[in-house]
Amino acid sequence: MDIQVSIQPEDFDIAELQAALLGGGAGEGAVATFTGYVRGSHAGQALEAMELEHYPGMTEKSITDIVQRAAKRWPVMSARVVHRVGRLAPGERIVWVGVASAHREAAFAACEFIMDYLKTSAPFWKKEFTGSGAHWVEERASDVQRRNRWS
Amino acid sequence: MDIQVSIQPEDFDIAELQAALLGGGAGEGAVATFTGYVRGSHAGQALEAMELEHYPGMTEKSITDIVQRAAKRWPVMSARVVHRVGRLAPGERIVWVGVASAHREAAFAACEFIMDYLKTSAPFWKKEFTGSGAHWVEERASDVQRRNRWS
Amino acid sequence: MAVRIVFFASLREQLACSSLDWEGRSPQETVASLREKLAREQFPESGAVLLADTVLAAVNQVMAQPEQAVADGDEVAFFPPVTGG
Amino acid sequence: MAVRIVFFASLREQLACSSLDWEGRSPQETVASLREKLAREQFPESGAVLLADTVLAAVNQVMAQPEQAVADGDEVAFFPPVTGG
Repeated sequence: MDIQVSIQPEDFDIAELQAALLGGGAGEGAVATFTGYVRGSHAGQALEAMELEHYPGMTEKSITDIVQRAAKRWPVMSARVVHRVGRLAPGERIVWVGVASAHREAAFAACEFIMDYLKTSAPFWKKEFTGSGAHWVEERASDVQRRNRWS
Repeated sequence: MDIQVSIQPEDFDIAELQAALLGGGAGEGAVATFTGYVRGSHAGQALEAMELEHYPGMTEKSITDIVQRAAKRWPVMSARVVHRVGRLAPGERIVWVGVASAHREAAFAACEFIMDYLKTSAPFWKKEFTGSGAHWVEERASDVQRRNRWS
Repeated sequence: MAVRIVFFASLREQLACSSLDWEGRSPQETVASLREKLAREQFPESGAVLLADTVLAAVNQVMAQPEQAVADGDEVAFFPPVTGG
Repeated sequence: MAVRIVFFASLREQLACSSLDWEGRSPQETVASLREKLAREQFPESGAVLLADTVLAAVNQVMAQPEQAVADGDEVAFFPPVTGG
């Protein structure tokens, strides 16, 4: 199992990330990916920017742990997670998760599992800037529900 | 809903396909994708090549129909499917499905639904070439089971 | 009635035929009746493969059940289970 | 005992503090007892936010329950529910 986790302010190249998932042995028949973007509005208000804070060290560790748990449940061949921090504008990429496996069932399930736990267990915090000021994003109850369906 | 379906012998650029999914309005917060590759072996035998046959016209129609059904079940903003035909070598891309939505739940579910129906309902046939000759790939019972869980 | 018939994949190979224009005397056919006539009349040697339980059919490029009616000018396809993706 | 304390996001803003080195007299602390002492002694004005039900804690960068023991040299973090992805 090849796991790579990167927390970075810079944007990323999804074609390059996906190519890096494949070992070259042509054993991987399936790659499932997820990309999260900054939406242009929140609760009807236009968003000017978003700021992402994280807990350096713990964030990397907790995501690696989530990916390892996914790899125990499904036959994953490799997985990569990239999550940006710092100030982001609407339309910018925030997160990318890619999972390679022999078959699509494992690739889809592991990718979704990683996203569900990342949303609820990895120490990131979003602050939104709108015309009427800045506010911290609140936890979505539906995210917690989605995570709990795996346990 | 923006739907595009392409059946082609040529390879494709996943970064370009994903960029084309996004309308520029920054309403899409989530993109789920699936890429299928030619595996290097089948039932323990090394694969030399694969040939993909399709039913021109019906294939495009049936995939468009599958995507429209997905868009009725989940709030999908855009979806693209590219499927290659002709002769492919191990490690080459066969299929790409990308779905953009406001939230990840819909993007993941629609992407998986499209793949499950594509596997069992779109008129494609795979022929594998190994050292001991050529044979047509048989339907996987697990693919039919996976499709049936949506109905 | 005139019907355009197409075959794909292993069925195309086994029947050694990609397509044919079929002329029927009866004004009424179904996918099932057409399939039986084709197997018996057009492919007396290899026709058994066309009657296998797993064979699927489409009328005018839409999946069809055995009891579906076939009309003059239709395109009727027969093929094995699909294996794309 | 000496403990490194870190705060994140809204909690960091409300307490106007990113991190502090805390020196305790008691040889035994838990996440819960540490949290109460911090709120009372270090942040007598703004400390209530630290006691909110939703506040999460980590010890040495691993999520921790209130009853978890805190040892000399540990890094203890307090933060609101996470909202990444």
